[in-house]
Amino acid sequence: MNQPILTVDGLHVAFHSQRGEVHAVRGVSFCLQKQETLAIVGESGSGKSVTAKAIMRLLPKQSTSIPAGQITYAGQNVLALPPRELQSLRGAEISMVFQDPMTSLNPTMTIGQQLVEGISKHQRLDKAAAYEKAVNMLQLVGIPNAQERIRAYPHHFSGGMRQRVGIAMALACDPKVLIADEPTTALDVTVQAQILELMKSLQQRTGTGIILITHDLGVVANMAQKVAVMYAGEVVETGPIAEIFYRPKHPYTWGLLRSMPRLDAAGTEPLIPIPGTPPDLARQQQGCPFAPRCAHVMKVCKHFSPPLTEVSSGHTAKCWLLDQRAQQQERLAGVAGG
Amino acid sequence: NFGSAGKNDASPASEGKQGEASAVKQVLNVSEGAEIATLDVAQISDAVSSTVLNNINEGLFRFDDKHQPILAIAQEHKTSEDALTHTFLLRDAKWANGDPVTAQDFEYGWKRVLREVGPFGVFFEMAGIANADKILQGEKKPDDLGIKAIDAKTLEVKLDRANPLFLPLLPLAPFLPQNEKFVEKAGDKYGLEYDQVLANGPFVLNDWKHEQSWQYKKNESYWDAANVQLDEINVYIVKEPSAAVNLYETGKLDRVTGLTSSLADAYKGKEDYQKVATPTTIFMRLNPDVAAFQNENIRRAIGMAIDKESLTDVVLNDGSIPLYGLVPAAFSLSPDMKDYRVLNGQLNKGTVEEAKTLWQKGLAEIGQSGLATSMIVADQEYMRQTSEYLKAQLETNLPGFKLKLKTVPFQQRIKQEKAFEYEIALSTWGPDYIDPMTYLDMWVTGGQANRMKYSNPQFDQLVAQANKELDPRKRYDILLQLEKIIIEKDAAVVPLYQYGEVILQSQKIKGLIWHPSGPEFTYKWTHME
Amino acid sequence: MRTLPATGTSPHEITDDLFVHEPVAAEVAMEVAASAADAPWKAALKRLGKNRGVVPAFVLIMVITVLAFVGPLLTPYTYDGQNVAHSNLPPKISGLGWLGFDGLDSNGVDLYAKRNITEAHWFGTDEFGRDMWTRVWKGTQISLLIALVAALLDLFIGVLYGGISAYYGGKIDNVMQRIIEVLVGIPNLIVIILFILILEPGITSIILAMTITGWVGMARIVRGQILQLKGQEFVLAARSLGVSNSRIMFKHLIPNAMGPIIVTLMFTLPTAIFFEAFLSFIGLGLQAPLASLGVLINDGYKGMRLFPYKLVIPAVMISLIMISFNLLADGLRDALDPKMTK
Amino acid sequence: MRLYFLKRLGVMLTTLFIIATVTFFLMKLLPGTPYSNPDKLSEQQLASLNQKYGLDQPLPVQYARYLGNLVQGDWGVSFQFKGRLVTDIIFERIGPSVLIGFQAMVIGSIIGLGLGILSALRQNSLFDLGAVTMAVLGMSIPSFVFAALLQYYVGVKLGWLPPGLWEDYSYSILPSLALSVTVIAAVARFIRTEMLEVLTQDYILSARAKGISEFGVVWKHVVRNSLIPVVTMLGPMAVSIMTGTLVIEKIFSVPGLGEQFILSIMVNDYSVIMGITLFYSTLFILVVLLVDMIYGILDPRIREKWGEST
Amino acid sequence: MNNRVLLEVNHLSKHFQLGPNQTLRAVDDVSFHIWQGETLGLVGESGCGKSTVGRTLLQLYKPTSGEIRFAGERVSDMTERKGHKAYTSQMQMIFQDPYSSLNPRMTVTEIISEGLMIHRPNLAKKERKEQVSALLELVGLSSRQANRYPHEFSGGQRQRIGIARALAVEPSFIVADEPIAALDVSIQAQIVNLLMDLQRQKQLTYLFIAHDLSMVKHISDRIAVMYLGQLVELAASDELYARPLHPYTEALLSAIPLPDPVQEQSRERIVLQGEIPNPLNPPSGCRFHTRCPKAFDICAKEIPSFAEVLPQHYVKCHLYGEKGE
Ligand SMILES: Nc1ncnc2c1ncn2[C@@H]1O[C@H](COP(=O)(O)OP(=O)(O)OP(=O)(O)O)[C@@H](O)[C@H]1O
Ligand SMILES: Nc1ncnc2c1ncn2[C@@H]1O[C@H](COP(=O)(O)OP(=O)(O)OP(=O)(O)O)[C@@H](O)[C@H]1O
Ligand SMILES: [Mg+2]
Ligand SMILES: [Mg+2]
Repeated sequence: MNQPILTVDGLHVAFHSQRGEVHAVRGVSFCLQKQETLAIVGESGSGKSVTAKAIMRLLPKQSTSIPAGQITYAGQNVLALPPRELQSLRGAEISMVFQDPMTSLNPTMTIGQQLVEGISKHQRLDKAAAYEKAVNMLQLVGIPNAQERIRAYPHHFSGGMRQRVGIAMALACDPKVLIADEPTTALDVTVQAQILELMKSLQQRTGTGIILITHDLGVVANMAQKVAVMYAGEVVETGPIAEIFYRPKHPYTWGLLRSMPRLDAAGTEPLIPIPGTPPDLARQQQGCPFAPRCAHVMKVCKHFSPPLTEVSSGHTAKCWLLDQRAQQQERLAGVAGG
Repeated sequence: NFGSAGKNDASPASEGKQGEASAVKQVLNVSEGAEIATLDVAQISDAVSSTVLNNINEGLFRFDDKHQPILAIAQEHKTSEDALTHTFLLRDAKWANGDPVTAQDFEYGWKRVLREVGPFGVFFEMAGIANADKILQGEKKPDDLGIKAIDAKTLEVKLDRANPLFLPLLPLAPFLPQNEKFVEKAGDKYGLEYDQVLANGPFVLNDWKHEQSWQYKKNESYWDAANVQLDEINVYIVKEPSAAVNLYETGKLDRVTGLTSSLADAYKGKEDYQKVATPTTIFMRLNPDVAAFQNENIRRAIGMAIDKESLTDVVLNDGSIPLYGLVPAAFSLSPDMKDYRVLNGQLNKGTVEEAKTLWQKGLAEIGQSGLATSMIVADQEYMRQTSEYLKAQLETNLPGFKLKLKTVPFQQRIKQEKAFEYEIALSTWGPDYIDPMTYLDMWVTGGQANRMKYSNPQFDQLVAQANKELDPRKRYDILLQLEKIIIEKDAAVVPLYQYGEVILQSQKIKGLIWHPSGPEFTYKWTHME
Repeated sequence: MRTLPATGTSPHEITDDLFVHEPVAAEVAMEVAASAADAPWKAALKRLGKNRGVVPAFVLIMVITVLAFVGPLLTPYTYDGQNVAHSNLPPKISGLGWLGFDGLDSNGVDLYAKRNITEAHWFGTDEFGRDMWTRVWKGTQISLLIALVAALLDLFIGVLYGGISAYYGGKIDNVMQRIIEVLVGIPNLIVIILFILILEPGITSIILAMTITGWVGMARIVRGQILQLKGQEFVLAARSLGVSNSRIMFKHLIPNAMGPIIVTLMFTLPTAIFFEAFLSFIGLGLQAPLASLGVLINDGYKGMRLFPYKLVIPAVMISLIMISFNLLADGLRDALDPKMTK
Repeated sequence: MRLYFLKRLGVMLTTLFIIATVTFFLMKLLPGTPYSNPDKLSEQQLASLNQKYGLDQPLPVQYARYLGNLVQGDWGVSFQFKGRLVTDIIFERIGPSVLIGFQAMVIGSIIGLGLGILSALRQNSLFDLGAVTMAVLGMSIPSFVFAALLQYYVGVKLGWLPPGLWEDYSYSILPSLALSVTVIAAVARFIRTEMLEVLTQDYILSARAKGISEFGVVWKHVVRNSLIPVVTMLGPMAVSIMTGTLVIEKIFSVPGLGEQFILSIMVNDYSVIMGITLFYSTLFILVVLLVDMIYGILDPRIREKWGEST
Repeated sequence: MNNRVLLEVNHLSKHFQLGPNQTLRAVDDVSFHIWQGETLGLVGESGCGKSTVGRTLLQLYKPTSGEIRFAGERVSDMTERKGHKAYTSQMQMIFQDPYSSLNPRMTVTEIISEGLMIHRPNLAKKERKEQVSALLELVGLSSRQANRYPHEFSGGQRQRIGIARALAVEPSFIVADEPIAALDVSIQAQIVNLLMDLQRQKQLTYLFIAHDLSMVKHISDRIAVMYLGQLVELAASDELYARPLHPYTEALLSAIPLPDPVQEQSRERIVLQGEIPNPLNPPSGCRFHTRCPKAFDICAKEIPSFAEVLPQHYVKCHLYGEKGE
């Protein structure tokens, strides 16, 4: 189980826009094992979706560049694959659930056509069988009356239903790696639970590795073995799930965990957000990107990028607070508990 | 360079020697610019249709190569003393269905034209046939027309007045015989398809694809079939001269007409290049309601100020030739076989200097320093070119002359002319029959085609006289005089040019006869070499 | 990990003393916030400038427009001055002989020498001996004007009509589309002939004639686009904001249909230019001797065998104009589409 | 939806009625007479001809009579082709027009689609520039120039195809090619623009993510969603091309309807004008209907809007 | 919260005609009211008609039947009399889908200032710009991004643009259709705090549609639960969480994922059995009976009434009707 199926190494993505380069992803690295779920959480706009699209090689060629980094899937360099091989990879080996359920479905094709398309491309099935399979998938993701609704168009579906179609599409070919970009945001908890179960069972059956991008830490807790926390295009902390939940090391992770409402709480007191706004990715950043919002900011944070520090086995974080020189600061102990 | 395509060829009489050149296929391929409107004699009014009828049918007379009437179905023609009764003896001719051609066929045919209110019904009046005018007025019935079949082979025609034009009109379409049985059977469809006409002439119509082509085949039952050499004639409808030329180049056509300037120059000097002067005249009508145009000097100056040679040879360059008179060249021959134009010469021709003098004089007379006027022009290409040229010529050569051009659709031009809603009109006239009178009698006082209130009692009187004069020489003299009155003396009309055509004709074609009026071609004596 | 260039004020080394707590100063944050990016239209303009076809196209249009007015002044000839002695001379520009401006006719004869003409007509002459250079530029003036008018009609009537029809839909759409059908159904030529009877020829009549149906294609295209767009969520969102219908139309729908609108516009231009030529021919357009490019092409076409320059020069001119307009339009379309970066 | 189309059929008849009425009265305002040789006709001849054809009646009477006949399927007879049935004229002439028009549409659409798609996919490449230039030339140089060039070079110089006339199938090729130039230009331009728009949509990403081939993505997802403007434009274009085009028919001597129509108007051939107008309008309206239906096929969201509006 | 009813919905239905004889009853006979200054949470299975309710309230869909009263006035009368504009200045919506609800050709400034331009036309350009900046900061975006286009933002950022757009109008009532689903938790907190602050300051009223039940609980005063186009339960939020009556609510609550790996992996859920019913052809009787663990005979036959079982606690279930007891 310990061979990584997908590794991302030092990935850097820049968009050319009229305001100059937007460095949306700045040196992201992680690896995914077989049958493992890696959750990516983080600030919205921190580059999670862009990373996912980069793995699928779906970023628009004209307006993006990948100046550095490597993506390796099963020993192949994904970034250098010729189109034909890329096509046989996409959908079959690595598939993706898109974040936006409305615009990622073709408005002029029925749900069925869109499902069958992928299925018949990768599996040697005749039309009827592919159709059968599509209906099956829809049932699996909990679309009622799938036989009928397979002929519906995307705009006939509610947000959650569209999202499930997206999931069905991604799961249809039993991929080796599933990248799920906020797959359950539009789903109610019962359906969400059902979908998560489905993903898990697929994982059990085929050993799929899942990259789960989500904001719902409950879902993370349910699904993931590993978590990567992203902020402003960088992975600021990564580690096994228990480490992240119980022994987070990065101030941003602290902030995240703290800002959740708790069901058992009395309810009226306000939530505790992280103050400030995230940095503009179009600008060259100096120092730690989180520094302007960090309660524990130090002088060094503003001028130097913090190094990656291994806290424990598999648990790394990028923060000057982990530097020995900072550990001398007494304050730290006080905050880490919160 | 007068005359027709067939000008250099043998007369019908000398035609008779049949083909040592039997190796050559006797097939002629030509083009037409328009579809046959109809082959119903009672309805026709256009040249294409009358050409077809001229070749598949035959009346009492037909035109020879000099456009003179010669006996055809009539074997013999007798005239009474007073020249009012004409008796024709018919030869043994047959319709293509085997019926004999009888005097009754003529009687039925002529009366039918009037019954059907055919557009060419007026020809009967022109020919002076008894009661024709009253029938046209609605005062008498078509049955009262002065034609009577004495027996199957004898036809008697009565005239209202002795008429020198009677015979020259007889070869024209309205005077063709019609087979009653066939016509009645065809009903509404008569003349609309190739199998809905009945031939009695040199050819039969073998096929007719509307807007596309038609085909003649030699009529074996024609009385003079021995002298007909062509086996087949294919006529294709080609409306664009450049297309026709392209087809000529590929050998699909043996003769094409109407080459435009650029095409004409491209073939100049080649053997198959020919220029044909057609009898269509282009001239300016000057509305006398415009005060300045009542002044003779001004009218004359306008005529002289225009360099017609440059217009025809450089600007139009399509075969047109300058015209200094009403009657075009290569149209009518005097009894002494001299061309009318040659006899009357170039009337009212002058230099620009003369024009300027006259112009100043005229302006002084009417007390104006200049003249701003307008000209209506039909929306045809050559008309537009002509008018642009005229504008420049008049404005540069006549100081103070301002001409505004008003392009209008052809129908509108006619309408405005008739209603005198114009100052200058760029007009055209084509002949109805081959006689100078067709260009002259339109100018009689109150004449239907006058359209500019021209009135000269002397002129009117001479026209009346010519219409009675049976001595051809005397009559021709009057005709020559008439033109002089209107152009030289009164300077009433400003003739510009006569329309000409540049044609390409294969050297193989011999004996193709082209007529300036009525039917365009007679194929009877044509052959391929 | 990237190493970042250090700025003047920042320290060069990581020293121990840097590890002290120091919250971000408020004014720094303010400074960052103040430097906003370009206004959208400026950005669009910038993008326009970056498109590689746009600049040459723009320059070309400018040159042509300027020459259309200045060109006729560069020769001693007028557009209507006839000189039959100079008729049908091929183009001749001394020094540009190798480009075909050598005064030789299609048989290779130097007509200038043959006819002892010393002046050179740069674009040759027509059958009246009028100088083609002046005529072509004069014609360009007219045709540019016609193109402008056609474009305005398309934009004002076509876009509005199609937009309203599709946006309001239902009965209104139904009636408006039927009106279009009636307009298209009634033979244009009849109406134009009737115009000739009533109107003085000239620009006004041309515009009137183009107003009848010139904009129909645009209206239909816009309608098709808007029909597709109006069901989209952002339109609902605008409606829920209480955005007025006209604003929804102009701010939300039409900008999103810009691509096809621009292409349609580009089609209307040549159509209008040749429509004007047709009008001129039947008497409703500009009166001879004024000639537009369309008229020159129609005329030149007839002499194409022997005097190809009469066709080629105005045709090249119209093509140059159209190509520049199209490149410009494509650039504009891309610039207006925020998703097209580059 | 069926109701919708039934309703539209009813509306169509009303539209046709309006067109017929307006055209009829406008046409009667045209100067001149429907008789040939107007130059020569005397007043008195005119009067008797008018009487014969009922043109001396007051206009409303003429109109009522025309409509009455029309309802009974009698389209009248031609003046210029003395007595030939208008229906015969239309149906004889329409064949060639439809053939060359249809071929031009097919050739034009295929080549245009190809050019447009490729140039959209390679936006800003040299190929794109070339294709755009070609398309622009195609629309800015009138088709008669292409026609004349084709006729002369292919028809005469090379002699590959007949340069004119109308005999067997080969005669239809050059006119179709000449006509197709505009179609190519239009299709290429429209598909390119619209594709550029569609290519940026998210669902294209998700189609790619499924691993279907680039061809599949382009054909099934991009092109289809880009077709609305193309269809909008092609529909009426097909009608006008297939009902005949004056210049092309003239240049190649094709016995088509286009030339006929203009001629009829110039000579005031009333019944033919009305006949062709009605024929053309019917086709146009049907095609508009068809285009609307195709909108619905191309985009289900539009289709459902109809359901609501009924 | 005071005792004025701001919005009253009586027997509201919205049906979509999918085909000649296919009617989708997205919302079927729903009645509720919202007090001024209150937040009503609306939860339910995805596809059960929550968004449709919200959109119908805003008159974006024409209701099939039923009536909506806003501040005592019938909405249909109101829009007729004063026009849509007057109505929308009172009522706004945050759209569920942050992607397609933003015009791709407008910059963020344009999008947000549109509402300002319409409802506060007297605002000078500069003030408007400032307002936009303030709004952006309010939702946690930087005003530096104001001139960008939607496609340059991530999902969460777009969602915030949508929120800012709705807030710009300063309405008194907001339908928030899953306003925070796409946001990360820290920004969720920021936004929820913001919404609650605004509510306190300006007596704002919310219809808050969401899936995240912990957040719904946090923000709502009362919560309505929808199933297949109908309301099945309505109660104060604490009450509902403490004492869910409807079996569907119970199932829903048990499925809430907990942000704690240990707890989450060890907890028990009520797993709903059975086919999810077809909204085109909903089950007879109680619509939930096909999946209800507690269903009995009558459930398939009779439609339960929406009854107040406990004080201010409404439920539509036979378990609590006379027949069930
Ligand atoms: N086409 C683009 N042009 C310019 N910038 C872009 C573009 N697409 C994304 N970005 C920027 O890249 C950054 C990362 O976006 P991404 O979509 O990956 O965020 P995310 O982590 O998925 O956030 P969310 O959770 O909100 O979806 C954002 O700041 C966004 O503004
Ligand atoms: N425009 C429409 N046409 C047809 N059916 C529609 C339309 N909009 C929604 N529906 C249907 O109405 C039902 C309710 O949709 P709605 O969007 O209100 O659900 P929702 O509760 O908001 O779900 P979600 O939480 O997934 O967004 C669904 O079955 C959906 O398919
Ligand atoms: Mg994202
Ligand atoms: Mg929803």
